[in-house]
Amino acid sequence: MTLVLEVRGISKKFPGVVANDNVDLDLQEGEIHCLLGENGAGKSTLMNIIYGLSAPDAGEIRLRGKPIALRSPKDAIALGIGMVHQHFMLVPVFTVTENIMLGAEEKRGLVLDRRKVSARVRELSKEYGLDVDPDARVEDLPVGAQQRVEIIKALYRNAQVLILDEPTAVLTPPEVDELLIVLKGLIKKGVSVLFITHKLREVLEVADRITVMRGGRVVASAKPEESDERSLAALMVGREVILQVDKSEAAPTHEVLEVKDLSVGGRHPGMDEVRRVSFTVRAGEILGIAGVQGNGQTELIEAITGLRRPGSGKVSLMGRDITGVGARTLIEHGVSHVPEDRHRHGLVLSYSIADNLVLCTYNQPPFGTNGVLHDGPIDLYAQKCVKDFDVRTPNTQTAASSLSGGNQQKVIIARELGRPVKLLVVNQPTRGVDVGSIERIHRELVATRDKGAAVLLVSAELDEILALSDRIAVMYRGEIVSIVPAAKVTRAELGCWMAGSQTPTVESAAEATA
Amino acid sequence: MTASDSPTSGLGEKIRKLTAPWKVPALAVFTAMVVGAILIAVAGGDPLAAYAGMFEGSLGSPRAVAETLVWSTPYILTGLSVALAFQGGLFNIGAEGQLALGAVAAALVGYGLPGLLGGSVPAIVHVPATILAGGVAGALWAAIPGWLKARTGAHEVISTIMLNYVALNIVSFLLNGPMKDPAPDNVIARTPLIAESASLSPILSGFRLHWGFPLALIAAALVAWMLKRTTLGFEIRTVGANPEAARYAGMKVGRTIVVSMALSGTLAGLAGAIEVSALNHRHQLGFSQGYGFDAIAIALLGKTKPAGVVPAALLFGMMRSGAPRMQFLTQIPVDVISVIQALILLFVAADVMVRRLYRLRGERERVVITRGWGS
Amino acid sequence: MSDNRRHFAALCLMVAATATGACNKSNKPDCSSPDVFCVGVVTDVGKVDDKSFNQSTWEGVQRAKKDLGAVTQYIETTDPKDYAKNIATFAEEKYDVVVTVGFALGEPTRDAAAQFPQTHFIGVDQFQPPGAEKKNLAGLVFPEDHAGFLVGAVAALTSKTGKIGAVLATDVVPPVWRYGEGFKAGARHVKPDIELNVVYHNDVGIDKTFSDPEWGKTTALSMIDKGVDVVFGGGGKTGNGALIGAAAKGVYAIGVDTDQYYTVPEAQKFLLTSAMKLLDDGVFDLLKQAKAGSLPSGNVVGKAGAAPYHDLDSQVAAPVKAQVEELQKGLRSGSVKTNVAPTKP
Amino acid sequence: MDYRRYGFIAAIVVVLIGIIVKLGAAQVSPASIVASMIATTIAVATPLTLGALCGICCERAGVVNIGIEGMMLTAAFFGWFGALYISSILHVGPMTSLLLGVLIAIISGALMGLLHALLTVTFEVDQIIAGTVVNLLAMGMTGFCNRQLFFGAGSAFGGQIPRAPGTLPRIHIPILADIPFIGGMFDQQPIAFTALVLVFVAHFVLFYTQWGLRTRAVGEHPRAASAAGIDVIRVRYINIVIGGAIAGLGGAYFTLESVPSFEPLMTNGRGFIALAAMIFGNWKPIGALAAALVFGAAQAFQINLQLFRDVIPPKFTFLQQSSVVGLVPYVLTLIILTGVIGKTTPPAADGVPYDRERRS
Repeated sequence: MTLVLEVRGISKKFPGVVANDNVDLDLQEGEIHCLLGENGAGKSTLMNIIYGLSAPDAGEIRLRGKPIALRSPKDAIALGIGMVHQHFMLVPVFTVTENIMLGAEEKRGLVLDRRKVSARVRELSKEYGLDVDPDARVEDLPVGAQQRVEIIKALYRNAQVLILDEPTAVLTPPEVDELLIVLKGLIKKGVSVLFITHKLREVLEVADRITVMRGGRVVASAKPEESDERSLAALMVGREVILQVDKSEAAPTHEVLEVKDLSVGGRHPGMDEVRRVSFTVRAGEILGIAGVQGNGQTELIEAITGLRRPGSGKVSLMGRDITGVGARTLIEHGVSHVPEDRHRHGLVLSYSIADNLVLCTYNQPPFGTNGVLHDGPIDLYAQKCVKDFDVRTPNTQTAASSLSGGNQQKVIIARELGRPVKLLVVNQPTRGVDVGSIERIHRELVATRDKGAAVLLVSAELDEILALSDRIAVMYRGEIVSIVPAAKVTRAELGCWMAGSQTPTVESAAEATA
Repeated sequence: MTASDSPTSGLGEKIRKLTAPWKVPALAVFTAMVVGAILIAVAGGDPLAAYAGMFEGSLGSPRAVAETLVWSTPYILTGLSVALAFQGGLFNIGAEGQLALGAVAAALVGYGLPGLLGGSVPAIVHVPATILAGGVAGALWAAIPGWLKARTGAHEVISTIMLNYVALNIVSFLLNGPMKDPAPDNVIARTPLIAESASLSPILSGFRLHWGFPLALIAAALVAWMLKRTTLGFEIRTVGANPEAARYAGMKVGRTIVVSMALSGTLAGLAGAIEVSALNHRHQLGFSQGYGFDAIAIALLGKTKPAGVVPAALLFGMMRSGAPRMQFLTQIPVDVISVIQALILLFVAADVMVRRLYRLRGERERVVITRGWGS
Repeated sequence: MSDNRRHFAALCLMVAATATGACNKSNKPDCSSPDVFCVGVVTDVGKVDDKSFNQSTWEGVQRAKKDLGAVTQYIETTDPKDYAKNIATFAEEKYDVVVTVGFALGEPTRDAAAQFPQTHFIGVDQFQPPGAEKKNLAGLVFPEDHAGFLVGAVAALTSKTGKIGAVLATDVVPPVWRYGEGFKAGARHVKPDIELNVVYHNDVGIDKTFSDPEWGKTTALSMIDKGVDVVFGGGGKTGNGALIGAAAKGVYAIGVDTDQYYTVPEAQKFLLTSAMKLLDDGVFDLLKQAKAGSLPSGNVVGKAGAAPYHDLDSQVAAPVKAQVEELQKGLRSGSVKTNVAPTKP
Repeated sequence: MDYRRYGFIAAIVVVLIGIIVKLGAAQVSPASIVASMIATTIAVATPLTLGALCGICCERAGVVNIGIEGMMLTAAFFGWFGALYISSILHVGPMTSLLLGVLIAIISGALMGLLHALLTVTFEVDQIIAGTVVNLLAMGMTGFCNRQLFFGAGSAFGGQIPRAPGTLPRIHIPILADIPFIGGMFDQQPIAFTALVLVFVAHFVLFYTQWGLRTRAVGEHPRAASAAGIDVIRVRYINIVIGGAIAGLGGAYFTLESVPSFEPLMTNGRGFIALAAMIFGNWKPIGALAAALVFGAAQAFQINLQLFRDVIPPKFTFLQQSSVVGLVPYVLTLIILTGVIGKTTPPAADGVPYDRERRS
């Protein structure tokens, strides 16, 4: 086998972070090489460097033995390097053809030759089994199809090296399987693939070789046949990981949240994002909602927490109808919400930790009386929270932006648990968070349950759902296809439901609680 | 010049810490003056004499100082108006129109109220009523783009620009028609003189400096206090920094946007009202023009904080008030002041230029208020 | 760090230099001395290069500099609230005469005349209402209505379509209004059935009213499309635009204020005449009297009239010329009246 | 979706012209009224169209430009000064001087565009602030230069008022220009014609060529464009500079085509109306032209109302005040912004500074 790509001694610093520290990596012709690492391990930075999107501070990249200098993706594309980004690099208002030809346009005279390109797209799509309609507008396509567009885009440019950055995060399990088949087809035709992920299962299934990164460095190389999930996880995190959360049997009592026939509208009229969903959550239990991202979970949560007006149906809290009630009122009635995207929704990054901690309660005594803020009580409270939740920070006046992801998340959890909680709604609580903080956050969620609150947990990580939930509901295309006690379900069953591939066994809420 | 590489002496450290954030604005002003000096020299003038004239004209005598403060008063208020909106994440280009309508409303109450109430009105009632009328008019006018943004997402930059012209046309219509001074010898598009009882008096007789200046300073203090110490200010700043997080935290984002714009408009309206009540005693076409854009420069030079806006407004007031004397002494066209002010805005906004020029270290500060048009 | 120090030192130096500069006043003329005749001009928000009344005034003052050895300076007002301050700047520097330009400065000038009784003032285009005259203030006014009357008559007599038009900057500034009213009166005087089209440009902000030639041109073109074949353009650049529009369409144009044969060369071929007021002469004459210590007070009426026909002299019929001359005599003697009030009622 | 908007626009224009035709029927023939109003409409619309095209160039590449006014003003001044200098000091013929003046105007507009690009693309200054800088600088600089170069003994012309080389000549397209009612469209000056042609060129470039595809990609999703190998910075720079050049041509209209003189601040807010036309036209060249024509028609309407003032019913005389009709462009744009007449969609990345090295 010949070496296609060699990465030697790459370093890259961002203000305050060393993203890549003397990284070495190589890729052989016709192999799938998996790059494994936690969030923030420096994988994406390395890929952006290989693709010419950012310039390394030091180090060298060689292609087929020759050193290459990449000033921009243009150079990388010219050299046969293609990349499928984690966040798709597609122009939503353009058609598939336009997106694919962008930067490598075919022209007839001065005019763009769309017909020629779309014919080539059809060819490619047939050749590699990548089904797309060249004339569709990208914004109208589901994510799976968008990803196929991205792959065709790289193939259209004759990519010999294909980099895939976390390609499976947005896919259902069957779509993942499909993707893996496509990749195996690609390597047979001589394409070399760099596959970036933090999902151990996929790595073991598809990789020819594995490289593990941690804290900006390459910490290990492995072969899939000699590894298992446990050993890879340990390499990734740097210590033995307890995959199990310590928790006792749930002792649920009264009903706290009841959702009945709830539908929530979305971007397209007539296409509800959430469709006739019903379930209950009781005090003292954790209901986990599993499902691939983008199946209506976020909309469901926003409808429950007063951020989005439901189309129809009813939401009750402690027996009181709260359908369409605003967020402020719900907060005052004991609803806490840890949102999915902490930078956009959870925090004001330019604010101090103290200000972020009172973001919901600034207008209540002792923080604010008669419209006037009181710094003393706010700061005292902040110091207590920082201590109780082990937020690692120099002081409470530090800006939230300078904290690590895990500590930022702890600030949000501290804020949401710092007031009397009847219902805690958490969405992707541990995304992009280091393992130490994950453990801490998981303990807090269980403790909240044990204090008698109802907890609604949404996560795309099946492991997290399995580890924390007392009951599990699976969402697929806006519907809840199944609600089961956590103890009675296997990972495989959940995977099937998440893909919508098996006849759903919907149990009524009463049945599940029985 | 960071703290780490200099020996720590208590006081020096403190001073450095206090002055550090103002280094870029100060150097921006300095650089703009230098470029202005080069321009004057190229045009065949004597830059030193020109600046000396400006200095003399703005601070050279008690009267000059008083006149500078007179000029600074509307600058402080409009600067605060823009700065307050900035704090709320809004770009209010409409101070010009809000000021004009504030001035018209103040004039209307100033000359019309006695007739409406059928007799004279005591100054203790009439003066506040006149000034408040201006504030209310500005508030209502500015609330429109706020409401449009909250309701339809229409970007406030474009709607305030449009509303500026709408306001100026309305004012022109009113001053040429319904509100025109009916005095027999009047031909100018202007309102009647306001009643004596509606006039804000000078602080010292013989000088034009009026109580509007301390009012503007009080307004600055109030805005600073409101932003920093009240729940409303907290909401405005939160919506400004991250509207989504504010929404998730249960704040009413739309309402806060309308309130921010209304408060911003109030300040601009007050500027117009004070010009009418304390200085011109009427409104006339051509009065108080061009404050809207200057206010943007002032707000940015003052780092969108009230404590910064006041000195920035004083500086702009000095330039404008010193300009006639500069021209008197050197015959340099007063447009050079506009050039210098534009350059100040340029160097404050593109602080990278200043930092590179003076090799200042430290993180660049991004002044990005508007992200995207949206509509 | 040392770099910063150096820049800081440079800054200090600059400030110091500016400060010392401020104390250095030696190069200023000594206006308080009786031997030095100082004349200061305060303009309206227009500029001294406006090619209109501000500039004409300044030219008169410049003539005083040449012929009378006067020291001359100007200050351009940028905001109406500075009127009084700018006038006071000259008065406090002991200038002998302060010339203020434009109707809008009327009140501030009267106030300043009361405040600085030692200084003489000339208010250009400022009518002094009876009873409000000041001893040391001469209001220089012109019978614009006479000039307008004459050119109105010329227009009406030369029009073939029976439709004439006036594109005027504004009806709120008395001199411009008087031109317009005089124009109408003159036209009707010679041809009672003439069709008159008079359009004013009272736009946002009085300063723009006079400086919108594009509007002037567009409006003139619309008029011409309607059949107008003589266009009177009045009011700074806005009026000039109308002249250019008329010339472009090949119809007669009539200028205003000065003999616009010289100021709008583009319209020369079609410029019939101009309604003139001899502003620079008027200012110069008053300055001469002021230097001699005999500045009159109250209203001083300057000269106004119609400019020569220049290139079109041969096109104007002899009877028309004769009739206009008759009217001019009549206006002077008072036997012909324009019936135009000094200001718009 | 655009048809609804264009229909609305056409309706306004027809109604405005119709009212005047009805009013003036007694005095003037409909054909000459329509022809006259069309001529006025096109003349007024010319700088608005060019300004709006400038805005479209910039904003389609993702850079908001509220500095159109300043770009036009600068170009108006320097084009004027250049033409005067060339004809009166260098003694070049009037036609050549005028054309060179137009060239100078285009270059000075492009230079202001370069300043805007430098501020927004390289220094990542807030784009609204950068536009404000362009405007304020233009106002100050043109005022200052106008004084220094034209007035007083030390000026470029030694204190004399130089004789202007006139304006660009009218081009009369045979046959077409003689069609009744609409012939006026084909009897225009060169910049007006160029503006019309540029609208269709811009439409073609934007939607049918490689450059247009790349420009739109940069304005919609610069990171995607960058990932496709497009140099975002370069595309933005070139578009803004071209936009500035087009605004420069619009500036030349004021001093070299409309009237042979320069006034301080003579663009009189038309750059902002152009901005409104761009939005009204939904960031499309043809839409912007349509919007500019509406605004032009509104002004033609007001001027004609003044001419027919004796026949206007007394109730409506207020309409002849320019301040009433002057509201039209702004109020229409505000209505458009509220989304009542079709949705307005700006480029998605419009106004967002592009940071190449931003993480994720």
